Amino acid sequence: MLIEARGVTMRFGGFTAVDAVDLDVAEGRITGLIGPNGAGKSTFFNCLAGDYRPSAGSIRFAGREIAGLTPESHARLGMARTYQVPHTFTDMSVGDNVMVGAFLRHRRTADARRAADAVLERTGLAGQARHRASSLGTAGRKRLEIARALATEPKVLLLDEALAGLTATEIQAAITLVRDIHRSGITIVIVEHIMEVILSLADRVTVFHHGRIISQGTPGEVTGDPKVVEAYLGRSLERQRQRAAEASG
Amino acid sequence: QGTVKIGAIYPLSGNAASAGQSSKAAIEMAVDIVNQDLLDLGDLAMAKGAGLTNMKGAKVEVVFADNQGTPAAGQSQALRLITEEKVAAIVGAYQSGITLTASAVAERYGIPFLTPESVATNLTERGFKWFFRATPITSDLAAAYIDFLKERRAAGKKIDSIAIVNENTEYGSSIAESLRKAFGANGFNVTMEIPYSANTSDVQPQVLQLKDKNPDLVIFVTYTSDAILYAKAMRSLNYRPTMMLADNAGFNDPAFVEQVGNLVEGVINRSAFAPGNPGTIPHRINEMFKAKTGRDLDDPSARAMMGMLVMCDAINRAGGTEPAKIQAALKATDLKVNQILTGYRGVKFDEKGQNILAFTLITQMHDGKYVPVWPAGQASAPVKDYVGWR
Amino acid sequence: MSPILLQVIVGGLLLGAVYALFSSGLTLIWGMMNVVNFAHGDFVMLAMYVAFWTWAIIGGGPLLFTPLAAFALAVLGVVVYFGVVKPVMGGPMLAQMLGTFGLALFLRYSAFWAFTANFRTLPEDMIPGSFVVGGVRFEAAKVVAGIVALLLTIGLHLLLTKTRLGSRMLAVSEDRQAAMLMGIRPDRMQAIAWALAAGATGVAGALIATFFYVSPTVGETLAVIAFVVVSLGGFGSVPGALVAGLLIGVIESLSAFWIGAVYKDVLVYALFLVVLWVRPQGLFGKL
Amino acid sequence: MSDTLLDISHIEVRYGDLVGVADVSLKVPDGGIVALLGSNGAGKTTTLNAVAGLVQATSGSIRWLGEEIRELPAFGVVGKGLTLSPEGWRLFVQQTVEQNLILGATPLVDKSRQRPLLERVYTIFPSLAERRRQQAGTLSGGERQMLAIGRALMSGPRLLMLDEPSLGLAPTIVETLYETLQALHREGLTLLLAEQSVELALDVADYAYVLQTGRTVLEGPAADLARDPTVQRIYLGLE
Amino acid sequence: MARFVLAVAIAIALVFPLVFSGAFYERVAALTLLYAIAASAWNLIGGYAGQVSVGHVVFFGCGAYGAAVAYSEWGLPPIAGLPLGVGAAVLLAALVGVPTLRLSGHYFTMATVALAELIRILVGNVPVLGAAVGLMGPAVPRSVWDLSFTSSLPYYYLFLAVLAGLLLFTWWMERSRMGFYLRAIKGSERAARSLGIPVGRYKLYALMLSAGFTAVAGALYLVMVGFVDPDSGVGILLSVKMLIMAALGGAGTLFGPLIGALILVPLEEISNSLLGGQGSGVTFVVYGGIILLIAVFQPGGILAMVAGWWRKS
Ligand SMILES: Nc1ncnc2c1ncn2[C@@H]1O[C@H](COP(=O)(O)OP(=O)(O)OP(=O)(O)O)[C@@H](O)[C@H]1O
Ligand SMILES: Nc1ncnc2c1ncn2[C@@H]1O[C@H](COP(=O)(O)OP(=O)(O)OP(=O)(O)O)[C@@H](O)[C@H]1O
Ligand SMILES: [Mg+2]
Ligand SMILES: [Mg+2]
Repeated sequence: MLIEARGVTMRFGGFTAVDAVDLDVAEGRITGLIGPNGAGKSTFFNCLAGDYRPSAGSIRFAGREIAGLTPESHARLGMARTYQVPHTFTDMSVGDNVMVGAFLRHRRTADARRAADAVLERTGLAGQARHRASSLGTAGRKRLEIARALATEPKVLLLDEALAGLTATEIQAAITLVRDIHRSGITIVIVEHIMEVILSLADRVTVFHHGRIISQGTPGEVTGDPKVVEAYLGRSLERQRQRAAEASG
Repeated sequence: QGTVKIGAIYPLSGNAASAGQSSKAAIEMAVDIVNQDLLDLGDLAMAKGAGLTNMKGAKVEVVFADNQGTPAAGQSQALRLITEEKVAAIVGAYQSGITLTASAVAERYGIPFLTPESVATNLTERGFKWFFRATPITSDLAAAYIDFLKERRAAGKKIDSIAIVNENTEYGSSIAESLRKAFGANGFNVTMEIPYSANTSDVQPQVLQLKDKNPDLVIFVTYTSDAILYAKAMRSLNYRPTMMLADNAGFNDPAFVEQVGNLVEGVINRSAFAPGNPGTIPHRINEMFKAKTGRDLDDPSARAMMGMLVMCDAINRAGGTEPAKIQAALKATDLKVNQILTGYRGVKFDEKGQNILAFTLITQMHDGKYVPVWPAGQASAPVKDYVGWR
Repeated sequence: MSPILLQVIVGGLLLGAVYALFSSGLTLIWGMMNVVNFAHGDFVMLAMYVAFWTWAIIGGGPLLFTPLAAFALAVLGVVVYFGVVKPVMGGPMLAQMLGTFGLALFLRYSAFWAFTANFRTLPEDMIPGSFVVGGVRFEAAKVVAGIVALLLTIGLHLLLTKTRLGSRMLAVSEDRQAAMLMGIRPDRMQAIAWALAAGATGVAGALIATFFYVSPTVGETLAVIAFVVVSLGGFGSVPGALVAGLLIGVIESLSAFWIGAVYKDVLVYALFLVVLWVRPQGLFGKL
Repeated sequence: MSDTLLDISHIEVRYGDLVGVADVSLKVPDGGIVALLGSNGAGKTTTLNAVAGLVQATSGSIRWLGEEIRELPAFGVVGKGLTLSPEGWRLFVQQTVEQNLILGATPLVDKSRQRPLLERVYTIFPSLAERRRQQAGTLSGGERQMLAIGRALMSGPRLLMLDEPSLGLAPTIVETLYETLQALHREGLTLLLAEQSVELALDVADYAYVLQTGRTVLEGPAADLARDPTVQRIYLGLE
Repeated sequence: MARFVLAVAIAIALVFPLVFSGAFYERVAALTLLYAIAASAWNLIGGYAGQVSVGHVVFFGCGAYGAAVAYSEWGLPPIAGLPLGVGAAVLLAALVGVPTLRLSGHYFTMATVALAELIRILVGNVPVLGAAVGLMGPAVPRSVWDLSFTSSLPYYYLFLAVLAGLLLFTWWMERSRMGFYLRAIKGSERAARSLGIPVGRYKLYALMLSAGFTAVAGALYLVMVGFVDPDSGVGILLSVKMLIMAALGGAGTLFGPLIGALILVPLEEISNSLLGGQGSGVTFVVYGGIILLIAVFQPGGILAMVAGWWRKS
């Protein structure tokens, strides 16, 4: 297992946002995380990525305990993430934003520039490389966050609703991008409310509710789980399924 | 009939601006004294005859510069006065640190520089050839205090414990240090020393410390802002020292005297200047100054005025503006008591440029005004006990 | 406890109240509006002059000149908002510092130019006398200032946290555009905030003038402490400023009395740094 | 359909040298639900922001009940009864959920409506009710979206403009939201939606406009657009 | 185009004092460069990394006092104290950086203010540093190594060389990893962390570098002015000036601080020369008013305005 989380708990004052979560992420897989709003998915991500120090529990990454390490050491170890609420360096250009990521593995400016250009090309941002990042809309910023994270050449990429706000065509393109990233050997954990994305990408899905895991399994198993339908999917399931079938078919 | 330009560098802005502006007015008055023929000023140097009499009555023109309270600005302005304004000599620059940097420029350019008021000892220890100082320095002041206090002791006053309250910039700490040394060497016990940061927001703890220990003599070495706070705090905390001495500066500021002088009746001070009784020359000069500025002439301003007169006297005797001639004339300066307006015993420079006849008077607040009470020859009233407020 | 020590502590508390009073306007502008007003000390200075000149020209006492100073400063606050702050708010934070620093010099030396560098004081009997309770002397002027400081800070705190107006002002400072979407007129809110802050500063200046001296540079003397008070208390926390003011007042007094007056500021600054080391958001601030 | 509430004709918006919207025209009839479709960067947000007064259209006209409002500042616009739930939520993150909602009620003339409006928002989004004292800055992404929409509803608008309302919401919540919007619509609320999720948008809207690189390139009744396969392929990416 | 402008600027810088001679103006030019060095040094941490320090004068003081102590304690030429001053500044930066750089925004700024005031008071009580009285350099030059010249020209070229070095370093840093990291930190510390930037360490590096260069300015100041006391060496106003110059020209840009210095120093010196003698405070009314106007009409700094013209033409 690349990531092994055991009993991860995060409390804010009296409120427990993540409650004793055990989760394994297998190397080379795409793991999906779904759940109602406020279920604790982003909070759990923040624990994984080192933004929060969990109130309790252990997280092992490639066999090494990482709970409580700084976010920067997480990045150096090979864990990259995007933020649900984008944190763009708005005063820098799009290209320079990606450069910042690329510098993690490339000391020299020329090398970093080359690596960043490749990432920009791959994520379809090359055309906007010279624009100020502040001119991007939410969706653009999210893509920039993926590019930036990718530029750190991670082992695992944590995507927190990075595909939200895209049109159907763009979602297809983004799914292709994520597949492509995955094929290049990067393990992916993805949080997304667009079921189409989860269904067509994830090998394994974990469902959060009130900070706990209520269901786990293949996308098919999970979406068939009445608890999940009740808490999360509602009637839209059928539609989503259909669409996913169309997409992959 | 030409004009002779003299530069004057003073703190015309910043924290010491109040004093600087007063000095500026005094120097302007000195120039009036030189340029006009004022017969009613007796033997005062440069009073008789209009302008520089040895130079066909050439008029003196003073060019003021603001040192902004910083050594670098003082230096820039000295340079400007010398190279742009082509002044024949410079007086200034109030704060010792600025006098130090400004006079260094004058030294390099070979232009005479006279400080009427900066007291730091090291100024005359630099081996400069173009630097002169008219004012008494800290050791002179300490000596005056000691002579005065010895008399008080002889008159039956108990002075066994002394407290010194001083602000801790250059002025306060150097005075405090030389007082401590001189007192120690003369059998006076400094039992308390209370240095504090100048321009403080509150002085009550210091006053309470004094009240707690109640020494026989309290000496304040402070600027105006703090002097006002001390006067007010002593009243509100109901503290009247047995004997209180204030070293010049804040307690001598006309603004202080005018506005809170009534809270420190009987405070002893030092001054190189005391207006004296009507009819005397200092009184006449004070009247002229008052007419011009609306304030009394205080000690630093009087010293500035005197410094300017000394400089003009030298230029006049030099008979020209060649620096070397002025330098020689300054070295040959020998003004007598009747020729000066401050309480010096005369003006005569040693080889380091220090006025060896510099001296100070002791004054005391009598009914809201300082009057000279020592030395006996120049006293206009007897010493009384400290009263404070009524 | 000896009466002298008690007196030191009482003096410190009253001094602290003055600090809090002095800082109240700064907290509002710095903490709430997120604008560093380098000219705050000079606002106080102007208020002191308003008090002084009112007394010198018309006469009357604090009951006359305090409201006058509050009004004059409130007007100044509004003018400064529209003339200086609003244009620089679009720029980086440094632009605000630049603007208010320029303003500080401008105000300080305009006062210097108009009123000269001479020190002035109001007569001793503006808020006359002092009274003795349990061997401790209370100076009436400072007690009044202290009480007003308390009322003013409580009032400002309630206004900011409990009223619609406070919430709107905060909204404007958080996100001007979003506030406009709510139908809030940002300029009006900001102008009100500046008027309130400067008005409070006016009250502070007028009352401080009753026991302090007035000079063009007097603002500088107190400003650094005000900045420390506001940050020690936690930006945006009005009660924080009150507590921090009192704390600093007492510490200054005690350390001046016991350790030596030179070191009282050293102690205050050191304490401030230690507090920030332990609580990076100040005593009452939110992260 | 009845008369036109909002009439945008040929507006252009510039961001410095960049053109955000080149030429957009659209009409929103009273009581209608109009959808604004288009890919990323097409200019949906810019159009809504221009109506709301957050950015200034450099040319063209924006009429509200016949009155020109192009140059009206945002606080003026909202006073007329058009409210925008903006992209990126723009919450007041230092204030509580309830304070945010009450701020949303600022344009209400009749303050007595505030309570019932508040109750209604809490009924639509029960998770907001649970968190009414929580700081908005600590909400989850979906909760922020709910708060942004709820806040917009608090002004009791006549025309509600929602910029990507389904973004980041769980499917169940999206369902509830759209049901609610339809209910509000039945009560007389007019809606202008910018949506990425074409399917959803066309489902609820009765008329739609498609934007492409800052221009309106296509319009028509939602049902027609939903059916037209070429249109779908070219502009909406559906197959 | 940009290269051409730069070449012209360098040419002007080199020949300027030969054309506009006059001892006073030469001195103003030299002072301008000196402050440009200090402001450019401040820019490394305050402009690029966005950590607004108002306590930088303590590093300036390290340099000035280092040079002064070399003379007063060991009789060396002041410039020999430069390594001491720089070392002390860098060490001090490391010591104070660790606790203060954790602070965010205004808290960091206030901590630096407190620190500067604290150190000013302490320096005023340390006899080796001349306490309140201050320390002076050699009053009369003993050898050429005292770098005590009547003319300001040698200082001008010395400062020009140092400034050129600093700007060259800044230019290189801007393009290096460090430059990107600092700007990222300024943008969002949280995002910077997630990209593997050891934020604390980089801020510390920037502070130490900035402190070192500021100390160089301090040492050069002492060499030229020949005197330092607590107010002129560690008084808070100088920190503010560094900030103001950088902000005026454009903080976080290569030439911003230099442009700020080019405006402010001559403005200050010349307005003082023209108006200061009146003693009415008009100097500062004008000086403050001009800063105010620039801030109001050009909040992004002069460079932003120039960039605007540039794009138009
Ligand atoms: N600092 C905090 N204080 C109190 N509650 C918090 C804090 N931070 C988060 N929460 C709460 O914890 C819960 C979990 O939030 P989280 O962001 O992890 O949800 P999520 O599963 O990512 O939801 P979404 O799908 O809406 O993004 C939310 O209800 C949120 O309001
Ligand atoms: N603040 C800004 N500064 C500069 N350009 C901007 C700004 N905001 C938007 N733009 C540009 O305007 C164009 C239209 O953007 P807009 O955000 O309106 O599109 P959108 O259809 O809402 O896209 P999205 O689906 O990404 O929200 C884009 O090219 C964008 O880059
Ligand atoms: Mg989330
Ligand atoms: Mg958009």
